[in-house]
Amino acid sequence: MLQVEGVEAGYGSSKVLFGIDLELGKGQLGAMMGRNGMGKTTTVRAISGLTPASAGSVRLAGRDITALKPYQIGQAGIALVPEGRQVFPTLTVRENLVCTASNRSGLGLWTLDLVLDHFPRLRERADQLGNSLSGGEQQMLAIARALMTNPKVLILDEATEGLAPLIRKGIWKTLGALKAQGQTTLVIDKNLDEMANVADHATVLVKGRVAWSGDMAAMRAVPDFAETYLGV
Amino acid sequence: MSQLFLEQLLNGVQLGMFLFLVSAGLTLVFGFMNIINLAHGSLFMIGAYAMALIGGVTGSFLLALVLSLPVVACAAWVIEVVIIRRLHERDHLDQVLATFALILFINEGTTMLFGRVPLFMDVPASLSGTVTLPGGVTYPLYRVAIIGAGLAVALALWLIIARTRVGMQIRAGTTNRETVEQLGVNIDRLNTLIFVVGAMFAGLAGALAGPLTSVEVGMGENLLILCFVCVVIGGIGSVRGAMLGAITVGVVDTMGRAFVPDILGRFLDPATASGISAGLSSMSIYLLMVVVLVFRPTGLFPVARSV
Amino acid sequence: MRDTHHLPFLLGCLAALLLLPFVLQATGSSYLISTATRLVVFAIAAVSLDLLIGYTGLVSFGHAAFLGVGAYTVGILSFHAYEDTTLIGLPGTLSGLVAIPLALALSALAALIVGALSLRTRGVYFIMITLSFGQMLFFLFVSLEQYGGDDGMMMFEGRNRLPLLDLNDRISFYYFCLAWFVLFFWFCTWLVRSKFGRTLAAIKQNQDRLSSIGINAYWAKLQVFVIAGVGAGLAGALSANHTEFVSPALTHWTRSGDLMIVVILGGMGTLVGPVLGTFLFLLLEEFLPLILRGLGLGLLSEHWRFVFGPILILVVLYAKTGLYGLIFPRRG
Amino acid sequence: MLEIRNLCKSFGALKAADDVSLTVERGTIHALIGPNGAGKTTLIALLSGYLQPTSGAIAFDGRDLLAVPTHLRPHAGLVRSFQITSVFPEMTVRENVCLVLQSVAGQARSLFRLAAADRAEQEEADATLARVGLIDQADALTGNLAHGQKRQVEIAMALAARPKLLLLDEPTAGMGVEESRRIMDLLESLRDSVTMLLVEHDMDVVFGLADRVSVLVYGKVIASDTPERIRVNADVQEAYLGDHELHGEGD
Amino acid sequence: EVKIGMITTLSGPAGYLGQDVRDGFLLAIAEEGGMLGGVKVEVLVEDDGLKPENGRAIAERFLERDEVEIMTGVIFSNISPVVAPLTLRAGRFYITPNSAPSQFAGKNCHENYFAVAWQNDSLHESAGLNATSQGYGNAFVLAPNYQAGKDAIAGFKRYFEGEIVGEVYTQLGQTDYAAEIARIRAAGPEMVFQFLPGGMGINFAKQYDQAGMNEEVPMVLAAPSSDINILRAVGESMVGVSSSSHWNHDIENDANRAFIAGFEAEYGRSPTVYASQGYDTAKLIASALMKTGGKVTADMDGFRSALKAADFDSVRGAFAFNTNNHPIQNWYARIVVERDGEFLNETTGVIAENHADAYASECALN
Ligand SMILES: Nc1ncnc2c1ncn2[C@@H]1O[C@H](COP(=O)(O)OP(=O)(O)OP(=O)(O)O)[C@@H](O)[C@H]1O
Ligand SMILES: Nc1ncnc2c1ncn2[C@@H]1O[C@H](COP(=O)(O)OP(=O)(O)OP(=O)(O)O)[C@@H](O)[C@H]1O
Ligand SMILES: [Mg+2]
Ligand SMILES: [Mg+2]
Repeated sequence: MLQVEGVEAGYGSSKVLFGIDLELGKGQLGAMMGRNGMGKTTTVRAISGLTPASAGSVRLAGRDITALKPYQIGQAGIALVPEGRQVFPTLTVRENLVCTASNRSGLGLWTLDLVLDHFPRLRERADQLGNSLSGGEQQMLAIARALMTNPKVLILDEATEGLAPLIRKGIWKTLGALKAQGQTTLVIDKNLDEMANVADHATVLVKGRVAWSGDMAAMRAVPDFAETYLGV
Repeated sequence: MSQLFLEQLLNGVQLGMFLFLVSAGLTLVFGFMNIINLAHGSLFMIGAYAMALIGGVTGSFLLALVLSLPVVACAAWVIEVVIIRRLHERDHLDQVLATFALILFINEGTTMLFGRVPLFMDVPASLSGTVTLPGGVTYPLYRVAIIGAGLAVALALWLIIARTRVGMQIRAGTTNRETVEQLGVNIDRLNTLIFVVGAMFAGLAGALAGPLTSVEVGMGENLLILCFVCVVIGGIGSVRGAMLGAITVGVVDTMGRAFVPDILGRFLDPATASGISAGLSSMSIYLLMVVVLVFRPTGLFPVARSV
Repeated sequence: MRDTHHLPFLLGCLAALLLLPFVLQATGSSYLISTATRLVVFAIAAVSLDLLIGYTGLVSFGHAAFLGVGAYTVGILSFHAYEDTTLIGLPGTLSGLVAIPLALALSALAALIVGALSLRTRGVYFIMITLSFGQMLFFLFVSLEQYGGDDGMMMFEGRNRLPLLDLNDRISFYYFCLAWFVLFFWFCTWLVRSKFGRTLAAIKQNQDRLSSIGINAYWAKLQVFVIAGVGAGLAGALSANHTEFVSPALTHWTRSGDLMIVVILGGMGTLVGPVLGTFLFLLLEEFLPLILRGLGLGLLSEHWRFVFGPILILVVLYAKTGLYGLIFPRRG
Repeated sequence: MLEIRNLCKSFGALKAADDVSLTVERGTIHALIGPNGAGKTTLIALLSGYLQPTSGAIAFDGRDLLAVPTHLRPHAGLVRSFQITSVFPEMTVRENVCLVLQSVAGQARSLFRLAAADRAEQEEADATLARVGLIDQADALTGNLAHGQKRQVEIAMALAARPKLLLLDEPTAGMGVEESRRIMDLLESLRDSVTMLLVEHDMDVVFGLADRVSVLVYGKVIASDTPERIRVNADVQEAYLGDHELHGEGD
Repeated sequence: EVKIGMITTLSGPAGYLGQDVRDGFLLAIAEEGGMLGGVKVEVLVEDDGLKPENGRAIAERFLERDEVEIMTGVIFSNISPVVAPLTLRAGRFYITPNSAPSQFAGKNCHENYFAVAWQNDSLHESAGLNATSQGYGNAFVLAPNYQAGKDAIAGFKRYFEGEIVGEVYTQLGQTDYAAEIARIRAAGPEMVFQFLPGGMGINFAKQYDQAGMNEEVPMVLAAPSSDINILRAVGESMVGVSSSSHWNHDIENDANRAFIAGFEAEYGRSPTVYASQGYDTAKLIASALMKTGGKVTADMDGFRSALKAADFDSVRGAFAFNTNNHPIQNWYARIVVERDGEFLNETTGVIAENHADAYASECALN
């Protein structure tokens, strides 16, 4: 579904990514890990066109999307839950959700009602402005907003940050359920254990390069995986 | 006295509606796109010139009205694509400078093309004359028509902003441009669209203002400040705010001009009274704005914003 | 705080400004000294505005008001000295030792009052409330019939008197203004590099965060607002002396607009920028028609704004930090 | 150290703080947990003066905190960090910290001292940055940092204010495992000198550090106890932890 | 060759005033093929943009670099107090084709300062005379709240013998006059005098007519409020409005006929009163140059007395300078009529013969 090959990118004159490879089959859930500042966010920004790649290519369902504009990539079916939530502060919760709603996967899985069922807290807050939500509520909103576009590929950048354990578990469960329905997903998160339960394979970034990648079984087989790659 | 009072109140409301008509486009572009467009007044002027020129050739008010809107739209489209679009991600102040420069350019260009002499434009026969309103006040029909146009524009504006996803996307784009884009919205195209629509509102106001005011170069600039006052007093980013702000300004201004001299005249000698009240009435709108903002720092009908 | 590192450039400019009268005299164009004086005076006002716009993020659209306060102080004192009358029991004076300090004090007071009320608001609301104050002052001056209303008043007795220095001499007056300019510029350079300057930068970047680290943004803003007001008042006092004429036009919103334009044009948040902006703006305004005529474009010479507008637009579009950015492209 | 009595705050019909009473003892780390939207950040905003309570009283160090203006609270020793990163993006990391230091020293409006000339201040800033592990980014523009690094700046700024009571709103959110660990160690080392009210969703951090844990649900404190007892409290499990947390991840 | 500096206002809505003054002036020169009074002249024209500082800068440049001997062209009364003193101090001649504020007519009059058009107040004094002679017993007066507006009303009142039932100062740049019109209707005066220059006057006249007031309360205006451009912009609504002027296109004399024909041929439009002032100014200079044989500053006394003699055929007919170097001239009553779809002012009579301004007695010249 998503193929990233040799992507390089950076900000201004400083280069951050030095050739990232990543492949995500349809219905797979990939995990991306790495310490702070290693380039995870930059990678997903490159994929979604916000920080255009200076080399390499990104393909979505076979189509080369490297040079497309961010909105074209969005329309092509990649939805991002950005780091730091970025809810629309002056829109109500409902407006946040319907504002960019779409049916890009063609399956039309997610409707407003369904999303609100999933996050009952948002239903309670439906007419409140985005910026008056609590941190965790904003996070839910950002996830829900991405789901409302019915994306082909869903990317979550630290989407469980600031969520209560119970909700966090709910999110992982949802991701598992989505996977079961065939949703392709890329997750960045620091909760190794929870991620390991649902992910098909993982990629570890160190200083803008892929330091390790493989499936979960392989990961468990690496002795001291966390210590080696995540610096614990 | 009471009939005069009613008439003056009506005048105030009518002025308010006229100001709203001129402010409508400004609200859209400024309140929702967050773009400070000083050249709004120039678009207003283009509308009036197009109307007067086309009206002069065709002799038909309606035809001129219908034809002048596309003229303004074209001008706005060019301005957006060539200049404004590149300034979305820049500081507000860059927009100020660029649109200020645009004013110079458009005004001077208009002078070169059409001279410095004001153009003629008359009220169409069907809207000329006066009507007698319930209560016995006789009122120019054209002014009644302006009120109607103001209401229609308010409705259109409200529909665009509150009822369409486009409105939401624009509001979202002003605060989190990257995020809306990533969610698949072509924000550039949307901005062009809104800018053009806003300009058409300005053009419409200009076209309708022609029979009431002098059609001349720079006719929009005086109004521009007044419109910013209306939009800001009402609270930026809401149609209701702009409307109420405009009516407040219209009524305060009119009532000040209408009655303050008489009231002062009871305490002071006439010459002093007319001098002071004239000074006061020139300041009244600004005084109003200061008072409103000191007590309500985000206008009368604030829309919550991110902090 | 980028613009503090080109000492050679600044010294070069200073030397040029110091030598200017001699060069102009030598080339027989000493009438231009007056233009140069005007530039220097206007630059003081522009730099002071930049403290607000560029360094603190406070977009004041009423800055010309303080220009007016300074100018009217000088003008009114001179008026009463000429008429030999008094104002609330006080005589007028031509003495620069009285008039200029008083102009500074009154503009500080005006800025204190306007600032205290305006700084309750933010963003666009701040723009508009300062505009309102400016306009109110404008209409106040317009209604001062005794002082010529909107026609303004002449200073019949010429410029202020100072011991040892004859301000009515064009060259002395130029150096007098230049001295003030250099002093003020130096002061601002110091200010923006001081700890207070850092607080201002913080206000510009993230005002809401300040109280949580123990800073009262309101007082800091008021402080800089008053300082900037005094700068504009100084420019006003000098400008009144320069034209020997004072009128409400000095405080009209279009004048505040001009100030804002030169700051943006030159490059906000740099002190050199507004000075460059002033020079370009005023010189183009004065000489563009001549240049165009010289190029044989008679029609455009009369309609020089038709050319001026696009020049400004090009600068905005292609020089991200104004003229300053063109001259000193960012490293890295 | 801090005593909150019957504090209420409503937003319209919503009660974000509903009769909250809470005591934070001097020298302890007091954790505050609760589901999203429970009112934790609101409570911190009330303490730091960003919001005014509808009713109730707060005593800090024996004096009435509500009478102290927001910007003076840090000077009194009460300092907060932000859940949603709030830094000065166009300043370097070091300058962010220096800004706090100059404020604490009462020099925020000083025209007489050049910012760049104060060596002592910069050394102190560097020391603070070293403690949070960000010294190698001291000269980077804060806006250009990765998310987790900004979170570290946030902590450094709070520490630089030399707090007596530190209000930490999800300090480790967004940080990687190692960075979290470092911050935990840092907070641990400060335990003796600084009292802390810690809001966290990371149970490793909470149970690893806290002396006492209070649980806030829908604006109400439903439990306030030692970590061990909270961990097994049935209400807390249901409302917040979820059953699986019973066995904990921290062990 | 004599250099003449012309500082005038060409930009902004008021730009047409400067444009007409300039064109009238240049027409006179063109008629002589680049000469005035047989002397070759060079005219430097610059736009002051209505800013006093610009006026000053241009004046200094003209006086010093170009060494102009005669300064002219200023339209507005906030530019002349800057340009005139500079010019006079430099020992050159200041000849104003338009703006003539009272200070230079009275106490601060100067031997080298000449006003060709009028003293500002006279415009409105003549309107007062006009209203009185038409037999109106009371009037409602209206002007913007600024100096020229106040002067206008003072001037009107000086010669109006009826009662003033309402005196209103409006905002500068006002667009909507509904409130004022309602007040006028409520006050029920016999006539209205308004001095609302430029666009303001157009706005007022349009709205006044739309409110159906033209039939109820007639307007009596000063010349600037009824010039040909305003008639064109307002149209039909102006028909029947009376005004007073020192010049009109239908004043019968050779000079005027030649001027109008020449102007229309040269520029393809009808001249305004401002154009006539520019033309007269040039003709005045021509007469003086002719006498001194092109000497200006070289023969200060000679040129001055030649100017003062005003030995030229003014397009407005009889013309002489008073002791204060301001005109003594006739004022005519006019009324707006429609002729073949064009709107014109038609002269109906003389209001005041050899009218002089009110300040001459304060002037120490003789
Ligand atoms: N706008 C920017 N300008 C310049 N450098 C940047 C910018 N954003 C990020 N960087 C740098 O790029 C590097 C990678 O950042 P990135 O945000 O991709 O890291 P990350 O892996 O997502 O970290 P985190 O876990 O903290 O979110 C960091 O060193 C950061 O300092
Ligand atoms: N200004 C406001 N207007 C209306 N409601 C608000 C406002 N601020 C907060 N709320 C609501 O108050 C509740 C408490 O919010 P708060 O931010 O304190 O939660 P929290 O406990 O910090 O949650 P989280 O763990 O998700 O950060 C939330 O439901 C939020 O939507
Ligand atoms: Mg990241
Ligand atoms: Mg929170």
